[in-house]
Amino acid sequence: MRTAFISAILLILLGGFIYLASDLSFGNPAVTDMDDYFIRHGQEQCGANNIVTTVVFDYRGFDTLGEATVLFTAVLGVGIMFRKLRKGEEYEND
Amino acid sequence: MDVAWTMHTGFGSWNPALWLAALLIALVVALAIRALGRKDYRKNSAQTKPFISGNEEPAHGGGHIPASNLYWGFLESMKAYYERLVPLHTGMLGDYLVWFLGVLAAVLVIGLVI
Amino acid sequence: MKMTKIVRSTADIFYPFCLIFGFYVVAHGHLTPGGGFQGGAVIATGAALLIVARAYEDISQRIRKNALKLCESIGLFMFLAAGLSGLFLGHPFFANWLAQAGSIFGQPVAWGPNPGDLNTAGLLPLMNIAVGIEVLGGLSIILLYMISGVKEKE
Amino acid sequence: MTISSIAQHLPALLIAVPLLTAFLTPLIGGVNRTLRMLWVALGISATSAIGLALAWKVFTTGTVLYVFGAAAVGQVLPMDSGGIPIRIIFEVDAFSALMIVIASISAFAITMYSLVSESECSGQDGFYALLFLLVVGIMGMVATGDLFNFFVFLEISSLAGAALVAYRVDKGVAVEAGLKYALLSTLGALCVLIAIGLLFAQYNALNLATLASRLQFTTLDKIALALLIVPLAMKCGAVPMHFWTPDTYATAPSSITALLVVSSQASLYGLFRVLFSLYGHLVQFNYATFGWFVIILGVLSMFVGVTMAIPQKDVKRLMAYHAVSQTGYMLLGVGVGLAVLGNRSALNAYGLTAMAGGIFHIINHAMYKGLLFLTAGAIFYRTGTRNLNKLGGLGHTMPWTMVFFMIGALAIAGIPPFNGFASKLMIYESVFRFSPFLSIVAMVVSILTLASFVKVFHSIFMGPRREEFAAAREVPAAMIFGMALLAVVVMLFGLFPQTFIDGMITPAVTALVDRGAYISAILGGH
Amino acid sequence: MLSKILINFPLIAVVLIAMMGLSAMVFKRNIVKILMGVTILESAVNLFLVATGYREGGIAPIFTNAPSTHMVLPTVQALTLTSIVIGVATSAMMLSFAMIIYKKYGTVDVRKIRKLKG
Repeated sequence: MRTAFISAILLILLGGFIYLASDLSFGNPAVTDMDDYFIRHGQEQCGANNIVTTVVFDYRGFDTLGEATVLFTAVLGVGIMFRKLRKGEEYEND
Repeated sequence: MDVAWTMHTGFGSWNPALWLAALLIALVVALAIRALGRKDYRKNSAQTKPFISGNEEPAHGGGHIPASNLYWGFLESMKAYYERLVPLHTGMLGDYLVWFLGVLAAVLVIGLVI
Repeated sequence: MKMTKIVRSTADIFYPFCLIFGFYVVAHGHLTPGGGFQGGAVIATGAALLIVARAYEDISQRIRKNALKLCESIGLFMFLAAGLSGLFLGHPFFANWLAQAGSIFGQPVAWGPNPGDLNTAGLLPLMNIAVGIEVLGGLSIILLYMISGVKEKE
Repeated sequence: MTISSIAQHLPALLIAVPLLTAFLTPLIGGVNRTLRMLWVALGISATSAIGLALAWKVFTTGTVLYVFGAAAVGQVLPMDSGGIPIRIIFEVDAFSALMIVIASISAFAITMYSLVSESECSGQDGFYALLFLLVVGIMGMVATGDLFNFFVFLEISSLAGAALVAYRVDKGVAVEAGLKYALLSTLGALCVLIAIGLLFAQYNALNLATLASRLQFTTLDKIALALLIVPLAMKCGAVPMHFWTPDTYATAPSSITALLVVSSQASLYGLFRVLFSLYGHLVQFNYATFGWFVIILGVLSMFVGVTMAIPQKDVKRLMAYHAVSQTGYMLLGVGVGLAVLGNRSALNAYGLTAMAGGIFHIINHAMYKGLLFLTAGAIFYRTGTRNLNKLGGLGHTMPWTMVFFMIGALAIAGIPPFNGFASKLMIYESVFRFSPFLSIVAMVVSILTLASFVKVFHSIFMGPRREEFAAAREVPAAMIFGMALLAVVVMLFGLFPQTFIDGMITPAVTALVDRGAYISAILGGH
Repeated sequence: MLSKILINFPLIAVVLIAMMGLSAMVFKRNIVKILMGVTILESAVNLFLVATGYREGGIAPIFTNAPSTHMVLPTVQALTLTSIVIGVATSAMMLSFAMIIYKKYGTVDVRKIRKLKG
């Protein structure tokens, strides 16, 4: 019963994904004005040959700050997971 | 009345100040009625003992009902509902994911069909 | 548990090359494929190499957690400071005010293919280095934490 | 930096200051703990001050734009870009400012509270750093005008929240809740990312206003809409995707639970932003369908939440189910507004009032539910248990906590003159015009809420003194301060509702409904 | 339709990988396998993001000794970089959660990790 239910859900999602994959046209994006701007002006504005680095650190540098913050968050999370717990710090959930 | 005190919901209006005033008046009336009472009773005599229709007063603190006994009647009357609802909350991770994906699939169908 | 001598000596030989390649990827992030994250990941791979090759005890002596924590916080702080530095000069947050300035990393570049010059791109190399420091610290310390958790379970 | 330049860079500082505090907390905490407490207090004070100043600026001078890394702060459209924004832009309009006010007040009170309440636990450097990262995530989610940036901040808040939920390991139970929260958040964030990829592949833009102006509502856009609204509805704890909510809220430290409420409301903000600013006012957009979708989610959340709350024995789990049920009110109010969005007369007749009620309920709920969770934390801090059957008789020893709990309980039950009543009254009266049945359900839910809080109050504070809690005293002053701040806000919103509605709520509703203004703020006249 | 599928082959691969990840998440009972499913789904999403930016015959958007200036879209590559790092961080934290749960409960079976329910 449960398996049939889950399979139905997955089939619906599969149908949606298949439609998604067949409706998009791979190889020729519809609109490219923003990226054309990056390719045309990124090198002059930032002086970097690598346009991806230009986008990552200059045009969308704020996202990169958030991304580094996510890594920092994960490190802190792992750190407090493996810390040494004091006696009686843990609450016995009943 | 000052606009800061009156809230207009577009259909009626609600004024906390009036409500507080009503509370205050009720309090004053209650105190007045209490002041009318007699003062000439004797302390710690039979007049001040609680009268529970002749029964003994229960032991101090015996009257505290634990939480799970409160609303026993409500839970009993809605037993059928709770017997269906509570088992849905299996703490299983897979079920959480299935519910999420199920709602996603339902919304996909609704959004694409309608 | 300890690996055999072959594995350990091979790891010791490859470790510096991992570091050098990682630093190369970080430093040339604005010219060639790569950048701070990729280079930092490569450097952390060197640390992972040591961790799988040796026992946890002598790793924990050779690589100290506090140093890596310091690396991470300092790298992030440098990144944020590079972003904030524009504010004090009247530019917005994350403004690349060093590019085309003629000063350090400020060589102007014309549009079109060119052999590439390290002394360009303003704040980008600095941000790459900062992120590289942060990522090498972060990924290696995650590995160290996990293996320490495994050890103390036994 | 002069005052004027600070005022100019407020949106950037709103993110940069808590980030800086979080990055340096592990280093400073290594020095000694008094210094760390001072540093944390300083950081949260600065963050809240910046947030309130930014909100004040928005409410007085209108939408604030901030372009990251442009030649000038206000240079939204570069000269040579052909009229498209190419950088990340913060677009803080009245609705965002409202959420920023909520986050600032709650974060300040909660941090002051947690300075004492978590003082016995180990690993506090990580705790405070993660607390600030959660604040960063919330602020960024509500302030950004860029879809991918929204995703990044969503991930920050999810990860920081999950780590904080698991902070007290509690023999693995808290970690179990944290794993559930992290896994569901990751799945939802991946769905959001697929939607972002779909929209980018068609319109080559990530800015919300640009996307909204280019949207054609093709079938792919419908799929993207589904992939956007379902994860955000899950993150704000709507039935039937609410299962993570009680687990997470019950096991997290109480101060964190109060902040998780705000973060789930930030995803509620994202849901409304997508539905109104991104997809609303499209010709082909089927308002009734999605409006009823939101309404049904809301009604289900209200009823299932409150009925599941009544039999609970864990006080924080009970309050968590009430959080689900209160989220239903917001969904109901705004859903009614969405359902009649196409019909101007009905919108002006009752739709706007319903939306105002729902949005007013967001800030009210953040305040009183935060207050209730803080009181629960105070009780746990003194007695060491959350089991309602074991508690009792604390009214004798913890009078201030009892008073604050009473304020919060009366507010959440919608008893005048507290703030819950004001927003619920608006929701009842306007929803009744839309469909009387929904309004009656809302009133019944409110009655059941009052009933279950009467039970909680009776079992915690009433009754004679218990000898096992003879040592329980009133909590320290910092925790009292944190609770008192929220209680004062609850009283203020209850006593002067119209002032706040005129000042904050109506502009927020206007900003949410007026999609053209949101677009033209970025792209100029359209 | 068939030619469309042949043209969109990377997207079809995205669909297959995503379904693999989803079915692993909902059918497996082992937490580590569920986390594997999440990681597979993440890689599918990353592939999808990169595939949306491909231009017919375009080269990598790097000007160093570039043969031409007909380049693929750089933005999606930046987004993919961000999402890869986010995925690494997420899976690292969830795996450490799984380790702690195994240490405390002694099992990784989701049917036994349900102390929070009702």
